[in-house]
Amino acid sequence: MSQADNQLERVQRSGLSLGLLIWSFMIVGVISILYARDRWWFLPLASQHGAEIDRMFDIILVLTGAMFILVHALLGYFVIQYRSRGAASKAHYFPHNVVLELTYTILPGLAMLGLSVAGILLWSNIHRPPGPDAFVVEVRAEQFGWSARYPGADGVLGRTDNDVAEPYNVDRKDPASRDDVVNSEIRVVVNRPVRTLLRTRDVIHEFYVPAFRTKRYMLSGVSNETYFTPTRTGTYDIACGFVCGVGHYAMRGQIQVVTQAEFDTWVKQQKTLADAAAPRGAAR
Amino acid sequence: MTTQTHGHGRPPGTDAGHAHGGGYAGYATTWFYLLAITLVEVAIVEAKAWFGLDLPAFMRIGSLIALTVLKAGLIMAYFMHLKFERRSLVLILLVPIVLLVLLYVMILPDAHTFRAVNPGMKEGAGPSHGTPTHAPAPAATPRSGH
Amino acid sequence: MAEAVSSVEAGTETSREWRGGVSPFGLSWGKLMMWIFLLSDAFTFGGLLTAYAIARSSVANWPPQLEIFGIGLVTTMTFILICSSATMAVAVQAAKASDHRRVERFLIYTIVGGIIFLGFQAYEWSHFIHEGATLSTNPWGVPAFSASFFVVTGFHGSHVTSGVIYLGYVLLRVRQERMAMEAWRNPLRDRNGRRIDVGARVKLLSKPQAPESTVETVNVRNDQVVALVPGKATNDAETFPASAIKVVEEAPEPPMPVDHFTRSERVENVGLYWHFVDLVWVFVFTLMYLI
Amino acid sequence: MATATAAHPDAHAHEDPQSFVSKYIFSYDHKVIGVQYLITSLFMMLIGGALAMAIRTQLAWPNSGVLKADSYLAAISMHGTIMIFFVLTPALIGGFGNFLIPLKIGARDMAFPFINMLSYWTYVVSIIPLLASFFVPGGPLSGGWTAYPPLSALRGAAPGSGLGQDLWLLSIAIFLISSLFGSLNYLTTILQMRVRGMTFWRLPLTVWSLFIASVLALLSFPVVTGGALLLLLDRIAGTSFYVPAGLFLGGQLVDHKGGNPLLYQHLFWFMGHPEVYIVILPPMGMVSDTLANFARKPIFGYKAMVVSMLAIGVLSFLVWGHHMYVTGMHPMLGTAFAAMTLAIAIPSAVKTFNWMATLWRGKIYFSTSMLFSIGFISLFTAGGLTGIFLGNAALDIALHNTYFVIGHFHLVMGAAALFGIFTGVYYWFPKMFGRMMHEGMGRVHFWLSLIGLYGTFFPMYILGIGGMHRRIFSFEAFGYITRMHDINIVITISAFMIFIGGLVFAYNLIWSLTHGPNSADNPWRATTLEWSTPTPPPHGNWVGEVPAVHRGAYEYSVPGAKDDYIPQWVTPQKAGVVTEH
Repeated sequence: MSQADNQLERVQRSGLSLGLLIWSFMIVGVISILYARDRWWFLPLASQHGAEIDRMFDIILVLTGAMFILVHALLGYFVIQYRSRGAASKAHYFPHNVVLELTYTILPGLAMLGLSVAGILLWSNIHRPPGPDAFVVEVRAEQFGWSARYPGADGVLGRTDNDVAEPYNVDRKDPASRDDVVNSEIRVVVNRPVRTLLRTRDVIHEFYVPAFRTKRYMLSGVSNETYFTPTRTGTYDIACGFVCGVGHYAMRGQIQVVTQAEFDTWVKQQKTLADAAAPRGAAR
Repeated sequence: MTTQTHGHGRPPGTDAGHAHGGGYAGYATTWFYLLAITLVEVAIVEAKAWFGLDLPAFMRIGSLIALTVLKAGLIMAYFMHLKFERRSLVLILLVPIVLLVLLYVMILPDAHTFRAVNPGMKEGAGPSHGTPTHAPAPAATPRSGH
Repeated sequence: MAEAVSSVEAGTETSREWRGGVSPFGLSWGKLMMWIFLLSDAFTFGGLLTAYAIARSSVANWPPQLEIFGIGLVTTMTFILICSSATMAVAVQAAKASDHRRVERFLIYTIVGGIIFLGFQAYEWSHFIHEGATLSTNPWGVPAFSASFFVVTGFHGSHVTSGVIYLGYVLLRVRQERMAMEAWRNPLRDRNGRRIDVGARVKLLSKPQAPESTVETVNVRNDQVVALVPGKATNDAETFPASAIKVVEEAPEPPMPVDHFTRSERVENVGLYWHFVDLVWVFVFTLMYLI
Repeated sequence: MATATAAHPDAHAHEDPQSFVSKYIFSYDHKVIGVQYLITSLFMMLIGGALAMAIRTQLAWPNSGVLKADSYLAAISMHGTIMIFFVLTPALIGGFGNFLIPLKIGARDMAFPFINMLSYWTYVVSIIPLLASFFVPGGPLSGGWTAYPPLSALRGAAPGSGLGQDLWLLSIAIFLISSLFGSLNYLTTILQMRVRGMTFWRLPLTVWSLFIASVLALLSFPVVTGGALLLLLDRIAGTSFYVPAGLFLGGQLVDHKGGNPLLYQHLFWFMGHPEVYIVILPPMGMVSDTLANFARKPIFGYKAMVVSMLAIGVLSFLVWGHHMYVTGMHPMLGTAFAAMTLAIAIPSAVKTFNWMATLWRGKIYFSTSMLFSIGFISLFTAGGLTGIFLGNAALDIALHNTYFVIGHFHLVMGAAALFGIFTGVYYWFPKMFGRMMHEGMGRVHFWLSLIGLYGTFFPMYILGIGGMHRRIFSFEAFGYITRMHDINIVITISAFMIFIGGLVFAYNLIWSLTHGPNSADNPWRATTLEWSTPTPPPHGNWVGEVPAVHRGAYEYSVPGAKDDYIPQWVTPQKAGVVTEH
């Protein structure tokens, strides 16, 4: 075969620059993650289950990071080392090796098995409904704002029914709804498990509180539920995580974590649904 | 088109014109069984009206599905000739059918989630006090033009 | 086949070597494609039926469909479709056995069955619409009931309709091919018993002065031949009865116009499609009407 | 039968097309159709890329005024739709599938050339409503490429939920039909039209990957066709498959009753997840071919490669729910989907290590195509590993819908798939057009792309961890996202680097078409069957008989052989060695 036919001999021979590039990705990647941990990482944690999520994240980060480093270290090395070295050099004929292949089938398999068991356990924990003493609140979203409904004195939220042609479908005939409090401020009590009912007035929104590591769609027509236990008082941002229309980007809400006493005083000052229905304060 | 594409995609033996599969009698039998199974299905559904037999729901639905699968099997095996095709084809066709069943099975729990968490869907409410807002409107205006 | 293999076997190949053609399933290309298409279509129905199942399981008070649908009507429809599937199977078998008149007869039965089925469905739909059911309203309860009914049966009905059209097309082709084959087997002959084929050199008896001519087309049914009549300026094509022709030089015998395989495969493919439509109905019947 | 395949070269190949229209426009020739697909999808890539640049400019400088809040949503939705449905799928399955399948298996054309042509033109037709939706009132759809109802079902919910959404559904429906035509053809062709000796275990991995991708397309697309039909009915006929009762939009009660929005998500992702693999499997196959070629080594663990691709194919149907962990799906399903999702990591790991082992002790030539293949491994690793975070249902609670997800899937099915396309173009360009591409420009393209892609998508992981959620027009409402403004600027600059690289590529294509040095029949000294044809291959692909196949696709550097490669079509006598496969 003539030289002119053989384009292989015309291409670049040295893999040095590529290998260095691959190594630099490895180094820059690791450094940037380490640097970001101090500046741009998860928001400071404010919920109980979040600690476990963060821990699992770190475990997987170490595992995948090791994998990333391994692959890139080898890749860079191979690229630099095994470049074509002229006619005399020859590639090593190595079509398969069952032991090697099984090794890297079984090892990742075991790792994945472990990870999925751990992940599933955590997932089930997070989805275990809290006991009857939980703080109950219905967080509501609409294009493009947030509000909340609290159960009031009886501790029971009035039932919702999609057939009730009213925003958020609260059935006012249900006696439990009379003392419900609807307010644009969202408040929960610190160190008390919160059972959050999520309800949307229109399209799908997403209740996303980065500091709580909590996220759940607010599915049209359904009261989705999510559970968390806030561990620190303060005010935290809520973002609508799922695209819901033009104002999606600015759909920011705030959730205030307060003490039980603060909440009790606050909630007593708010109007109940029955108050709102009879503004002159006649019916009670 | 036709002549080109059939250039070499033909199974051996077809040119001999020999036919397998039991011939016309075999089809008559299949046809008879299909009709008979259909009748049995209708009988199961109408068991109460015809025989005064009140079958529990799981038995009724289970037997109906079993009979449907049997019917489908008969059609595929005899009418669609799968019984006389290679085994590999049958196996290949079975895999996606399993996938379809899985699609259904994996979605079904969500229908119930929807029903359970959403009181509007009237869990456990019989037709008696259900859905008053779209109660039968006797003169529900049929759309014209159909 | 043996010669072809031998060149391969000259190497290290074994006799079980892949040889191309119809493996691995022993199906022709067309039939394999039909199977693949049906598989895909089954997933469309699977998606729709799943949607129906979810719509149904999402509400507790599904209307009692048995009281709404006339079970007699639906059972009759099912019977008709099963019968048409059986006649289709007979047509396929007849095609394999080269019994072409039977193929045509049973294809017609099948088409009639399909049309009756569609008629029943049209009746059922108009009845429903008359009672007030539309895609968005339903006099018996949740609107999803009539919506999924119309969508699923409508999608199936569109398959029946296209099946009927497909069957009609195959019927036409089968007829054409039978006639072409008959013409090929019993060609037009002149008074001396010589074949008149396209391209034969003939003498035109009705035009004794004209020189020899060439046959352009042959119409066996009407006993007519179109031949070029050499004129002064241009050649004119004229139609002659076979009796007015004397063959001087026979044309080479034309090849078989259509082979057995092509003919039987066409019927088999439409058969597969039609059985599939029946198959889907078996599920629709159970899932939408019975359960 | 064997004689038929080999000895009737013209039984199947139709007459050479004569006119310009039948030769280049409505051609039945799979090679022309493949090139048509490639060019059309590269054109669409330009549109999708331009949209991406607009999006990135907006995100780096929120007050630059490049986009408005509504046109931003339109831009992201169209960017997703175009890139997934109109660039990656048609370029890989339509372009390379058409061009390579018959050449690699020794067929003279596809099984159904007419349907093949129809497939391409249906694809072109499907583009028309999509692009038309830019010009209708309200603009294109604005609910993201997934078009979840009720946002996409209710006309008043967003500006793009009007006519633009209808056109989108129409376009997708037509596209799915086009893809059905294609899949029918590929499957029949691969199953039935392989030349003598080309057993399944000798198929090049490219063909295997296209085969599996076609099966995935065939089985997954119809389901979403049904789903899209129902969405269309919800929009135009007043049905309520997806819209529940009691919703209020702008103070008005929505006139729908009893739908279930989760149903759409299930039907959509039943297609959507296999679609990811439809897009990534063919690059995996093509990269396997080029890695073996340029490392002059057999692909390591050929059978393991095939089995892992099959495993990925099967698993891809069982994991769609991992897109829905937090949407309200039953938690029990979350556990099932989580377990199956993590299982996909195993075949992916096998593939990655097999590629590495292929490079080990090779004799590597760094052609542009090879550079992109090596880049593919790096990007695939960087993107694929984060799938382990996201597949883990519990972690997905923190990461779902954030830029972590964006980084993940862009690296895997965007960057890696794109690198697959570039690998393929640089590698097969000589076969397509008879000319070589410019290596220098190719290297510039590669460096800009690889650095740009890392610079764009790797920092997105950090954005996601930091809490930036997706599809936001401006992040200024959120303090914790604003703290990461610098990262967004870095990302945007890197993104422009990719775009400039793309322009270099486009220029290289045009330049090489006219000025590239002529190519030999087998310029890369490769083993697979397409290199046995004249360059470019004539109509009917082979002059005379199609050569029979005598061995597997990757016999490089066989000990004892004269050359360092033994093509599949060389008889054992000529090769001088008997190969194992």
